[in-house]
Amino acid sequence: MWKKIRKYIIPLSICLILISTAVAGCAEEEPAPAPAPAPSPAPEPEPEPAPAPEPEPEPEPAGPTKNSIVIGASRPLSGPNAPIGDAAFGPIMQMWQERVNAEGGIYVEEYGKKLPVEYIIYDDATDVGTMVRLTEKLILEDEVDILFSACGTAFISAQAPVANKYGMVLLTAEGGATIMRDALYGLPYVFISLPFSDHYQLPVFAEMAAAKGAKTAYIITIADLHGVEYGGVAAIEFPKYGIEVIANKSVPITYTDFSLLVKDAKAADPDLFCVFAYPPIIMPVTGEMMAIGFNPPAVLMGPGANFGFYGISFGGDPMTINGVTCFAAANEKTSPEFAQLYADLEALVGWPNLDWWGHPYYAPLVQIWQEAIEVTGTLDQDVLRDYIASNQFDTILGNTYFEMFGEFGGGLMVKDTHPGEIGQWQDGTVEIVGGGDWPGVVLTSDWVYPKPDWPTP
Amino acid sequence: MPESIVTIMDVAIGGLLLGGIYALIAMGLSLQYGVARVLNISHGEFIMLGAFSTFTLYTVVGINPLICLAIVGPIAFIIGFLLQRTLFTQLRTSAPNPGAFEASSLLATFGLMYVIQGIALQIWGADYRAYTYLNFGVDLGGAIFSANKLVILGFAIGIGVAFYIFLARTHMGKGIRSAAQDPTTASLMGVNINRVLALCFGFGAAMAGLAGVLYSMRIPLNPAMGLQYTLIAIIIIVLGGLGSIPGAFIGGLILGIIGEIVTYIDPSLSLAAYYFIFMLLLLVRPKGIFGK
Amino acid sequence: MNITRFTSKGFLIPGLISLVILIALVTLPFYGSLYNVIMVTSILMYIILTVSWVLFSGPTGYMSLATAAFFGIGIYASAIFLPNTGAILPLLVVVVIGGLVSSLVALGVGALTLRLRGIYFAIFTFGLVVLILELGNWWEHTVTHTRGRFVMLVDNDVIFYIMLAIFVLLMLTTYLIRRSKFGLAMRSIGENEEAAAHIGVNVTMVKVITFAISAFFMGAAGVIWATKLTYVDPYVAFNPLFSFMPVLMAIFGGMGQIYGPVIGAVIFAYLQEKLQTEFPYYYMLIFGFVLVAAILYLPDGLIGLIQKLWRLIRRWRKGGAAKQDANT
Amino acid sequence: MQILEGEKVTKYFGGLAAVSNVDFYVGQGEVVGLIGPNGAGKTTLFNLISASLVPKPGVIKFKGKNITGKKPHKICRMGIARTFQTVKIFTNMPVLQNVLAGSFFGTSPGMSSADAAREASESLEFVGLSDMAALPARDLTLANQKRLEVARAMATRPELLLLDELMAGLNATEITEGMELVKKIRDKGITIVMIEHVMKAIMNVCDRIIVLHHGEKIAEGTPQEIATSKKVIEVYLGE
Repeated sequence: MWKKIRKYIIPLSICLILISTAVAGCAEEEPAPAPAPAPSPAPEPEPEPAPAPEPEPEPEPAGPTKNSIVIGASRPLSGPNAPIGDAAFGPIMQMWQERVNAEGGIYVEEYGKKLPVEYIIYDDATDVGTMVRLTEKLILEDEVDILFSACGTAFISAQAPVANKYGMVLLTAEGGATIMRDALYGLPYVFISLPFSDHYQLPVFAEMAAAKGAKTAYIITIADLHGVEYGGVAAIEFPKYGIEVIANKSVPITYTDFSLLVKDAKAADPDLFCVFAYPPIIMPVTGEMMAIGFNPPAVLMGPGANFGFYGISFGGDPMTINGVTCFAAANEKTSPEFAQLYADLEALVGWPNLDWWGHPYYAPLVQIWQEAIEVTGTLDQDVLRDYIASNQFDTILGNTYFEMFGEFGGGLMVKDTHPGEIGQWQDGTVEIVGGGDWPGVVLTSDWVYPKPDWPTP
Repeated sequence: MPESIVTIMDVAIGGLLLGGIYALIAMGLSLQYGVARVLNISHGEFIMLGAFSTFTLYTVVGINPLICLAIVGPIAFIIGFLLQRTLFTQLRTSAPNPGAFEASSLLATFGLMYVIQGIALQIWGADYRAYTYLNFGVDLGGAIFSANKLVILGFAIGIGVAFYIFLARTHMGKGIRSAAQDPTTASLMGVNINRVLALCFGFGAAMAGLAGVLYSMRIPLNPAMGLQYTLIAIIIIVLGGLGSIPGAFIGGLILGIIGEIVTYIDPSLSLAAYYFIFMLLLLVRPKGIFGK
Repeated sequence: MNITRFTSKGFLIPGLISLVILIALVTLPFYGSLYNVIMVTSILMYIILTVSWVLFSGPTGYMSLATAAFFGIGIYASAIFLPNTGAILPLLVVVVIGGLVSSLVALGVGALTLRLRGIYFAIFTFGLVVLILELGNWWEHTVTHTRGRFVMLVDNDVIFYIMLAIFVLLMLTTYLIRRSKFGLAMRSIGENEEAAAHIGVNVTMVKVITFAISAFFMGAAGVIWATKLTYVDPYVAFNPLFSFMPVLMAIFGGMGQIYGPVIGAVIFAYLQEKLQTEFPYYYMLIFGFVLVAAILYLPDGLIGLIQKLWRLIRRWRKGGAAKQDANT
Repeated sequence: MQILEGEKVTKYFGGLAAVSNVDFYVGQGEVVGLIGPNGAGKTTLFNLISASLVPKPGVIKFKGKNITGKKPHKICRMGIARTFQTVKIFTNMPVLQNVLAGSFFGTSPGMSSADAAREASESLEFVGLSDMAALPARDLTLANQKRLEVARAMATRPELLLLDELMAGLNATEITEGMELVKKIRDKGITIVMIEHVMKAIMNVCDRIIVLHHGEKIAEGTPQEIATSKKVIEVYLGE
């Protein structure tokens, strides 16, 4: 019997699954259960594979007839970065495409009509080399009009020079680091949106904590660019406000058992406990803290604590993590626009996995693109670049613009645009509790210091 | 003085508990490699499947994770059993020699890893998911440990001992042991080799599934999480001697304790230390601690 | 040093085909689109990794998973000597340095791991990748405090030509080794190491030297690949996937012939790109199934399939001829 | 003159002495038989001579030179060749290449490819496999595979040849042919040590016989002496 099964079942099942996935891949759009508002006009995720076979390396559209604005992105749809790629910038892009197309597209003057948005997404499988190649494919082969950002600090660090080389405007999303700011002087086409470490996050936090009387900090970082970045900047910024860094420990990216480290931190009895790492680390650390009852006055975690899933991961009740501090810019209370954004995102994703740090900065990116195209009336990258570099935009954040680095450099979204820097989990949502003293800031609650106790099980 | 004792307790018991987790992860792989000769790169994917199933059963259906053990284990067993009966038997019968089979099965499991991850991506999406269960402290003579860790160690020991008795005492267990030593002779002696191998692979998959159920209480889940556990399991089974269940168990405990000691000194070197010790051991004693 | 007499059969046609392919490749930037050049560069990278993997692991039967380590060393050499702030050394010199450092590491590792066989060797070499990755991380984190490194941009055509040069050099080396006394020694080790030693093959030396030669090409390819990545940190450089890819590609293509791994790498890389772009949400699933199916149904790789088809055609043609003779 | 000498050669595996305190010698041009029950340590002694294993303690001398601790390939190039109990030919290579590998690497100093090729063909001719030179080695019968192994060993131009159970598994005709082959090799002036269970072959071919039992040498002498030795008969028939 088994012989027959072997002979027929294996090839049959392989063929069946291959065919079904291929069919599904062609027919279905996105696995996410999106309650599509209107009959979406172009649900095809991949249009013709090679729309323009003629070897024209220049991304100049030039032709008088153009039927769509092509947007391209190389995103981690599989591999370790997929969770972030799926949850952060991804839904914003998808929502925008649907909304724009429901209105018939974006009006582009040089073509004299509204052009719908066509969206090409590739899977870089969380490999930098693949991401770079696919980015080049988007630029050269698919001749995209808008290049959307890759996901992860290392990835945008690699994508920025490449996009810049081809003269493609790149508004980056998930990630940012001081090395990128240093490089910005030579990257005129690159605009960084997400705030990072010394870009007002840690200084603001240190000032807040010092005002409450915090004196010591215990830091755990992940052993990659993100961890080195935040650990290093904290070691510089905290002492400026009289906070002593009593430990700065780094853990490998795949490490999962934190019992001993958390105990070590508990024994050190710090005022601030900072974990600069991703969810696979911050979540077990949080669990361990609850288990052994380590409850320092302030707990700062990220990225990951700024995501909705963090809140509902500990026994399903977001109240469990009351008082945990994270990086966050805006929430539902910041403005009605944000309330709408979060409601839309939740409806699209299907569960309350909101990102209070990233979404406030990714949502304006698509607005900036749209405004730049509508006002300049062109898809020419140089014109668009100059427009974005020299104008202020009215976005969900309010007045939004970039600080330009040098005469021939790229931009970094200025602090005055930030509605907040530091968030805290309070009663099931992230309240914005800290920002610098600049005009855009909208705090939605006071910082609870010391942090309330973990609930007793 | 008492503080240093507590620290030693923390390191020692912490290491033991961590070792329990590792042992649980490694025993299944040891069985699959030791008897069925399949170095299963997709082992971690079974852990991932077990963990995700538990997540869904617990958060959606509301089934207690400990009861999930009884659901996930048999299902994983059946999947493993069928895989061995179909895919790996096919590879085994068509391979010209055992070495070629080891190579081709290794690569097949690499493909399987992609397939299982791909399926998980379709079912659960790429997001992180997590829940916690039994996450409260238990005081062991001054050192506090979370309860779910103790439960995991308990199950690791329980499953290990039960399986050891099964191997030593039952007829089927003897068949498995003789197949592990010499498949040809075993089949000559009337052991249905195909069934024994399928059972072993099934048991291995079931153990991975159970490890996933238990471990899901502690860690966030995502479809790409499996490979790191496969790698740790490979280190352990080489440490313990390929194919030795007690070796895998003790190897897991040793690695756990080493891990905690290194973490105590410098956590950033913990993984490097695993690999360093592992490679050193390979050079000094290539057959592992318990290998023959 | 030459035993061509015993292995050269039909030298002319393969030689001509190689020449035509080479000319097509050299002139590619003149007729192909820029993306074609980029894509071919990346395929060449995969070919180099696969062929240099086969160079050692094919005949000797030692499954090395250290490819990612040697490749990564090259990438890191590039990050150190070719930063975006200005090259410290000329590109070509760095290519050689990357190759040399890789082969030095390979010499050391090879000398250490001689006693390991089969799966132990495979696991050890894989451990090497992770160990270097973790130590690199630790070094960057605690010693140099480096937050990733930017590599200078290099013109796509230059990258392509250097990659092509490494590829041609590698193919020539492989060809010469296969036909030389050295290749015979390697094959005899792969067939039976003990017997090889007892007929006078210096088993240790042959293995270590081949391992080092194959690592040289991996490292050199890494150097040039880093200029495409533009950003390097240990996780980017030492991606364990690059340990498995060459093995899969080689087996997919078939290792019996010199062109098997090449075809395997080309088709594999192309398939990967197609799936990632055409079916981005199903890439893993389909890729996995193709892999499993290939291992199940192409035991001798694509080359085996081609040879089988070729034999079938010949038999069919012969059969036709025989029928005319009314015999069989 | 003695071509090979062993003094107090010993080898332990774990706590077990596989070869214990064996003194032996082999004269130039002799054919020496090595016999003993299974597990007596015969193959281990071969492995020690050919440097697969290193004796501890003990010294082995070849042509008066101490060769203990040398690498197998060095030993081979010095002039000691061997065959294996279970045939270890290069199954996926053509027959000729098997032998060619021997003439290429086993001779000291190394040969040019033309010389090596000639040497290889001569060796094949010598064992009578010339017709099968182009076949893959795995297609040969067991008897021919054993011949091939002998040819490969001969191609290394040995002065001393160690034959490990050349006749095992062969039928009566093949055994007779095998004995002829051994005599032919001896006639070329090559010294031979052979492990054998086929008594007919041993008694016919050997000049002298060494008997091992439980790792120890229990008897040594001409075939007649051994055949009548009480101790040897006890070992083989007793217990």
